[in-house]
Amino acid sequence: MADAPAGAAPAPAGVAINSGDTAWILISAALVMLMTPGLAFFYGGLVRRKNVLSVLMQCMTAICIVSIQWVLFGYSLAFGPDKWGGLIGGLDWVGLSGVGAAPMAPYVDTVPHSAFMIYQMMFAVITPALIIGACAERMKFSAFCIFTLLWSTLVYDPLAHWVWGAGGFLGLNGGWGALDFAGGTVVHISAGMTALAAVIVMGKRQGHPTSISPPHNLPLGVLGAGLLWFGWFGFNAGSALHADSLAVGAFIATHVAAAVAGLTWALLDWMFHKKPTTLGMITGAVGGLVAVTPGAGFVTPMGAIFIGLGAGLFPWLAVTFLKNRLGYDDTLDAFGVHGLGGIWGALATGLVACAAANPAVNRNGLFYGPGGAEQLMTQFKAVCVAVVWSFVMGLILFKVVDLMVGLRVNQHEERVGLDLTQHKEVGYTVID
Amino acid sequence: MADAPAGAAPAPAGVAINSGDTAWILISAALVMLMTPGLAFFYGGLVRRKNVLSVLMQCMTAICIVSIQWVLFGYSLAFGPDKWGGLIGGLDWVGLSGVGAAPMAPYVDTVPHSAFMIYQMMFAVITPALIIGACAERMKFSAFCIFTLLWSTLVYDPLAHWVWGAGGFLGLNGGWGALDFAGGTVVHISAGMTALAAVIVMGKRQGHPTSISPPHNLPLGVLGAGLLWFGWFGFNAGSALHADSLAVGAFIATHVAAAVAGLTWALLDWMFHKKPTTLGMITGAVGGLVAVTPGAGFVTPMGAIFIGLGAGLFPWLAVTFLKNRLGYDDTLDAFGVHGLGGIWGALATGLVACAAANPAVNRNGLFYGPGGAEQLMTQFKAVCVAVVWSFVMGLILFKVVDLMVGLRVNQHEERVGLDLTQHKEVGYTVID
Amino acid sequence: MADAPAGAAPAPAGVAINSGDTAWILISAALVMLMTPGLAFFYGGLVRRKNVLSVLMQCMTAICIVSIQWVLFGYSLAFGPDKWGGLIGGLDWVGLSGVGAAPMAPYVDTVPHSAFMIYQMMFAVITPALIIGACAERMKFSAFCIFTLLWSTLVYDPLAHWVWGAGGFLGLNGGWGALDFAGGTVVHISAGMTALAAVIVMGKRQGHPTSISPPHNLPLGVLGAGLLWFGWFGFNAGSALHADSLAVGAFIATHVAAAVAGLTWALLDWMFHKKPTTLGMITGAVGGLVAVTPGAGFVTPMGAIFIGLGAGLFPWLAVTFLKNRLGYDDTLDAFGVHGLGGIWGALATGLVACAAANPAVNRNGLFYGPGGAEQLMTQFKAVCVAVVWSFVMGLILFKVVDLMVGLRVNQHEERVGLDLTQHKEVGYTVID
Amino acid sequence: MKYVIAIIQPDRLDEVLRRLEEKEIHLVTVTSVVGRGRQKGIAEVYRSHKEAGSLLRKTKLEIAVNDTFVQPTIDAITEGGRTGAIGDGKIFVVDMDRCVRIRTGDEGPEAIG
Amino acid sequence: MKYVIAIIQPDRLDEVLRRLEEKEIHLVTVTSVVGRGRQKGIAEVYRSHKEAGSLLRKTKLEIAVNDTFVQPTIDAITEGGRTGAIGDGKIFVVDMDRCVRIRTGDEGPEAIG
Amino acid sequence: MKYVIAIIQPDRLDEVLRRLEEKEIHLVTVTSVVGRGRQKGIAEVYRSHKEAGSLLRKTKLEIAVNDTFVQPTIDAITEGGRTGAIGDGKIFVVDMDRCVRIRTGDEGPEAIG
Ligand SMILES: Nc1ncnc2c1ncn2[C@@H]1O[C@H](COP(=O)(O)OP(=O)(O)O)[C@@H](O)[C@H]1O
Ligand SMILES: Nc1ncnc2c1ncn2[C@@H]1O[C@H](COP(=O)(O)OP(=O)(O)O)[C@@H](O)[C@H]1O
Ligand SMILES: Nc1ncnc2c1ncn2[C@@H]1O[C@H](COP(=O)(O)OP(=O)(O)O)[C@@H](O)[C@H]1O
Repeated sequence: MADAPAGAAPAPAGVAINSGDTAWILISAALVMLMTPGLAFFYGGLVRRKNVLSVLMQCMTAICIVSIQWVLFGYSLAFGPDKWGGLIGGLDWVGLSGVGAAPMAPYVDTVPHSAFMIYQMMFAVITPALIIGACAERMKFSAFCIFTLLWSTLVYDPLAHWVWGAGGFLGLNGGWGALDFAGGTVVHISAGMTALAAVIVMGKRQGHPTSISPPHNLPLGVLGAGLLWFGWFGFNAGSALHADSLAVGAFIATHVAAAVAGLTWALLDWMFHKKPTTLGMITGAVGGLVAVTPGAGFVTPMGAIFIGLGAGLFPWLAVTFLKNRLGYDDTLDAFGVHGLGGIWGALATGLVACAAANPAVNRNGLFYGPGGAEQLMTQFKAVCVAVVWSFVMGLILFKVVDLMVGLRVNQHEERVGLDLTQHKEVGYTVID
Repeated sequence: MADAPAGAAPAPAGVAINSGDTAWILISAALVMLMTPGLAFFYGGLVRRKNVLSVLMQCMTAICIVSIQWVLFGYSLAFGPDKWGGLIGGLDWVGLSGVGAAPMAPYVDTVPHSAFMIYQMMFAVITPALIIGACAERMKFSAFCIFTLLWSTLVYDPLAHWVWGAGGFLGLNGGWGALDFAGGTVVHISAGMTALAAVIVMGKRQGHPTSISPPHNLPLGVLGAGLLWFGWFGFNAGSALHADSLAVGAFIATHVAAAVAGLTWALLDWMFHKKPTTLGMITGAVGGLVAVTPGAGFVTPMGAIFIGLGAGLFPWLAVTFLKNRLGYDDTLDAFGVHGLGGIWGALATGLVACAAANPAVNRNGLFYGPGGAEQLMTQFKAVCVAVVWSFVMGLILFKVVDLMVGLRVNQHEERVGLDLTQHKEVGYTVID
Repeated sequence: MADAPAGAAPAPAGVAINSGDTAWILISAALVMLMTPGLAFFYGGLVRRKNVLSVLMQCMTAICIVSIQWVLFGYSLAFGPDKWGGLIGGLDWVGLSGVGAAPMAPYVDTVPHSAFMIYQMMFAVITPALIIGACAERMKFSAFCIFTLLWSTLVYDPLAHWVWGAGGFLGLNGGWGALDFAGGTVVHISAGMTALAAVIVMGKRQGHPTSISPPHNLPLGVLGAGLLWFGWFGFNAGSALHADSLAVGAFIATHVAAAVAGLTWALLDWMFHKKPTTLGMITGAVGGLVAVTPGAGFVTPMGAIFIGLGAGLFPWLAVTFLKNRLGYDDTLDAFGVHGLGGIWGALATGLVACAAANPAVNRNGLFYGPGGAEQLMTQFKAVCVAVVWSFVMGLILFKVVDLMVGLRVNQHEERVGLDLTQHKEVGYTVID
Repeated sequence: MKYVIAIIQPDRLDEVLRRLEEKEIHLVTVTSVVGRGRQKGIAEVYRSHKEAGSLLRKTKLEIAVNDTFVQPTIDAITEGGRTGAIGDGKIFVVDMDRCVRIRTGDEGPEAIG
Repeated sequence: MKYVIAIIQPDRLDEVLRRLEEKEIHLVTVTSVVGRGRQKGIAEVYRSHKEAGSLLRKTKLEIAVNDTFVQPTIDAITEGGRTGAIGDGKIFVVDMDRCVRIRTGDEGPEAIG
Repeated sequence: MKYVIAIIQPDRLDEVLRRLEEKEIHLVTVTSVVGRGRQKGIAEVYRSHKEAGSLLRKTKLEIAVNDTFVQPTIDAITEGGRTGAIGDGKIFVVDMDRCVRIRTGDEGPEAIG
């Protein structure tokens, strides 16, 4: 067996591995890994009883497929030495060869390169899982598997390279200088826009919208939201890649934005539907976590509050008005929450990012005076690239997979439920 | 926007931020944050099906409201530069201005001040959430929101200042020297005593005690207990504010006390009810976690066992005899477990605290010979202050809120359930 | 009270406590602690509605009983100064006396001895809990308690000493040199083989195999699997006992093996049962986590993929063919998954361990050329010792407990369910 | 012999069972159901989507009785189940031909109790 | 008075309720049941263990109506519940002696509605 | 035509269904219920609070059959459901006027099967 030592031999003399930073990256990686099961429960609790397992299964499958893809070639495509002027990573790190114990500039300077790789893997895993929210209750499992592998390789890996990769043309490592601290563009906009493509290609569920019964197990959904919130600290604060004041700032911004957005949605429900809803609050909180992701490390707590307000408002507007107006069937609002939340967050970063929060910010956001317009424009351009890329590629890939194996289960299978027809299981026993 | 950089610019030269300690505080903050959803499931699993969401919603709402309050002014009131001789913190840190990347004596010396702030926020969040246990199944949501904001500001923040604030008159920072390592007094006694006030002001649920059906979903309750136990390591061991042997000691004491108390309750059930119950064991374990909180960093494993025994016994006695004797309706025994558990723990700390466990203890507990009586007396005085303060203020605030919007839902709403009447949702579908 | 300061006075001058490593061990200990509740849900979701609490209760009880046993004498037996040439630890550390703040060679060099003790406690806790899977739905609670205490003391503690204890005759600390990074032999083989003894001694459940209804709550099972996966990072990566590149390597191997094994099982189901099942995927993933445990710190990602493949295949074969062939009733396949998975993992370590992954490996596995055969043989011998020891001792102890109080509930109790008959509770309300 | 079916408010169950006890009617079978009736249900809202005809939780009792016990049964249920508010439910009585006790196999009126 | 019992496909419930509404039949009691019928269920598989006769989720409606309403009720259910595929279910009608409204205590045909 | 209602022990369900199969009675509707009967339930305890009359889990079968099938149905249930212990349950038979198959709309005895 010829293969690469990951986390191998002690770092070359002279390079110091910082134990505190390493502990922080590892626990952050574990937290982000937990987010995908968390997402599974968040989504699974909201679908109908007969489809709960299909959602859980798809999320767990995303973990398996993407993790293996990442080890074999995904990481190399996303973060490997740049090819073709910032378009894609090379194949030098295929099979993780050369991804070892020594830090690797420009990614990490105090932790093993392999730690950065596994931490990033968890991001690659959850992104396609987010899309499940749009396709839930009607997508064939085989189609999901093929789509996930293709999408990770052809959509996520390049985009990650553009924004975070050394030499990527969008990001801070020698690109346009778009700010995306923890993945607002790479993770949420891309997943959200592909979700929009999904609902367009797949169409509505039978009985939508009048005869779809409500969330079958909201407490399960709340559990999912709780685990997502918990894991998001690893997602955002971990992205500082050091256990330092920057990580602390990102941690604070993350929590504050989530709290504000959750409360905002609850209040909007209170005003428009007479009562604040639990589902609304957790949906808002998740929206806040999404929206603060790109700016987490660049904003002050006040900036986070501002981001949280919009993160509660815009997705709420989309779900309340836009959705009915356009009449699309985004089962779990993957587009409404992740797509719009991500776009808002990326733009808002251009408004409230400031050097006071993070000296690395060399152009303050618009609200912080001169230069802001410029940064805002950069953010806008990066958003456009991500939106177009992920939406168009999403359309194409869904079409391709549809031709290959068909995207949707047949009417009868949809009626009986995906758990039984796709997995020969049921979530809960009725008689026992 | 004029606002404060939290976790901003690198710490001033000369001040060293320790990455290991910072990683520890951040993960501890995340763990404590997870406790509130954990509490939601612990409580939510024990109520009736028709009220499960109301409990989850109130817990999530506590996170949102208190987090925002903390950022805006709560932290400043609790930990800001002392005003009026130890009574309250000043407004210097309103909006977190000045709460930055540099350590802040006497609170933290090796991690950013902002890390201490966010860590403490999670304590402020869970405390009012604990009170929900007493009001569950009958409190208006609007009343809960108002009460939570008032109580955090007028009861919790001052008490936190007295015990932990620089110059607080009860604590170690220039006060009487009462020992409260992680919040037995500030968190559990205050919540538990206010819970007692709640049951007095609100009265019983309809049908109490004969026709209240049992916990609708005990496995959910066990999940909550498990998450609480897990999060409590951040609560107690994190309170060492360094990743050092003190944190380890607190970690050990926490786990041991929980195990002993859980087993104690189970054995008491076995003796008095012929069988050991699952609910009894997890209730006992939570009681043990509560009771060890004030002493976690000051006791040996043997001391923790001693605390755990009492933590299993006293709440059990309260729930088994006192409750029926007095006939109050403390829905989820917030008073029985947190109030009494907290009082026992605070006093027991005066018995088993010892310098052998923590050199910072300058007066050993009573069991460790001379000087103990003195420390025990200090603990006793501090407990009295906390008991009176939180009980009286609780009574007053509940009355005030009752006059403002009314505390209880009407009879019909209580019959139909709070999920539907307060939130227009149901937890689980029956037909789907 | 005469007792030992755990996590006491600052480490003696000259000995440096590393905060990063300490933070990592503590969070790892918390993660491993969470695995037992996780296991409870994994198991609890798969039994019938009427027995869910009995499984949760047994798991929580294992935490309580073993934690106390560990503090009082268990730790000393397992890791105390060697007695009788590597057979058992002495009583020097009874009550944790002398288990303090200073590091302790050969176990830990940069963290407090007490941290190592509490971390190891969590391993001792989960091991007997794993056995529950074989006895579920028919074992008396009293029998479980007695058995757990006896088994931990007489089977686990000695075995842990042999493999990990200073001077233990199997391990690296002056023994045969068998590689067991995080407990494949000590934890999984021992639990799995004792599980086999259990099914032999206890016999089948009524109605097995035709009229046993399916998992009553698969989402709960998935939650358990998710928490196990999350916690396993602490289990394996924490076993590096430093936050360094070795921990990172173990972290990567753990995740990769789980992903591969989960996918493998799903694909096998797809081929043989026409559809991939959710239960199959999570079972496979757990099998992968089990199998990679002994080798986590010694293998490359490619090695982990290899281990994962076998971890999906062998337990699947056992559950699909062996089980029906032999007709035993291993309720939750504790033997099939943990026993066989553990054996495969221990042997596979002898195939793919390599110095490239960990310089501490002084004899590469078979696939890495010369010397491999030797290491493989050592692994084989160690496996044999563990298999025989835990199986035979398991048989004996079950017989003993059977004579003492009887192992099985009576037919009527089994029909009505263990929740009601052993704990006077029910998991979920039907009417409420 | 009659087969009595009653739909009541879930929170009246304990009271109704108590009253039945008093009248020596010990054997009952209870089911959790949902019902649409006069009672205006509250329209549930999920992410701003209003659920149309929300069905309300009710509890269904089934009691097989000998003819002499029909009236007492009805009385017990009405007394125990009445709150006076819309949604209290109904009692339906259908005729029953046979009744068999599985344990013993014996049949007819004596098998009912 | 008649007591109508119908077993339908769970996902036809909304449609059936709508049709009943149209025909002024507002009061219904609904239960979640499982059934074994002509419809071949899918054999579930758990860790390679095949579950034998898996019962399928169905929904049960119970409607007490006056004689004139029997046919409309049956029509509404058949129209709303029919998919044409095996598994659509059945309607059973039994005779009902008495009907009592718990809230008011009044009895007979007028108590039904 | 008759409508047979049986209350059995949950763990006897499989056996009863098997016996029914043997007697060519394939169509059944099953509901999860709780019941109060002769069988003394175990009093549940939660935080030292004893639950009063705890209802026990039972399983309810409903089978519409043509008159010739009534006895076989009863036999199958009694044979399959009997454990001899208190709690085995009861079988109730009521008369049925009409039976309609939703899928086809055809009615009467042939619609039953
Ligand atoms: N004719 C009926 N057929 C079936 N179920 C009925 C009928 N009438 C009432 N119910 C049941 O009784 C419940 C209460 O009836 P409702 O009309 O709301 O109150 P009330 O009986 O006090 O007028 C309904 O939700 C329904 O489940
Ligand atoms: N004779 C019967 N007795 C009781 N339930 C029946 C009977 N016939 C049908 N059912 C119920 O109706 C459901 C659908 O019946 P099935 O035979 O599968 O479809 P169809 O009625 O279209 O032929 C069954 O699952 C069962 O619950
Ligand atoms: N007269 C009845 N009416 C309604 N349900 C009954 C009646 N008799 C028995 N049952 C149901 O049958 C179950 C078993 O009855 P029980 O008296 O406990 O045992 P057995 O029938 O063996 O005497 C009860 O729990 C109840 O659900």
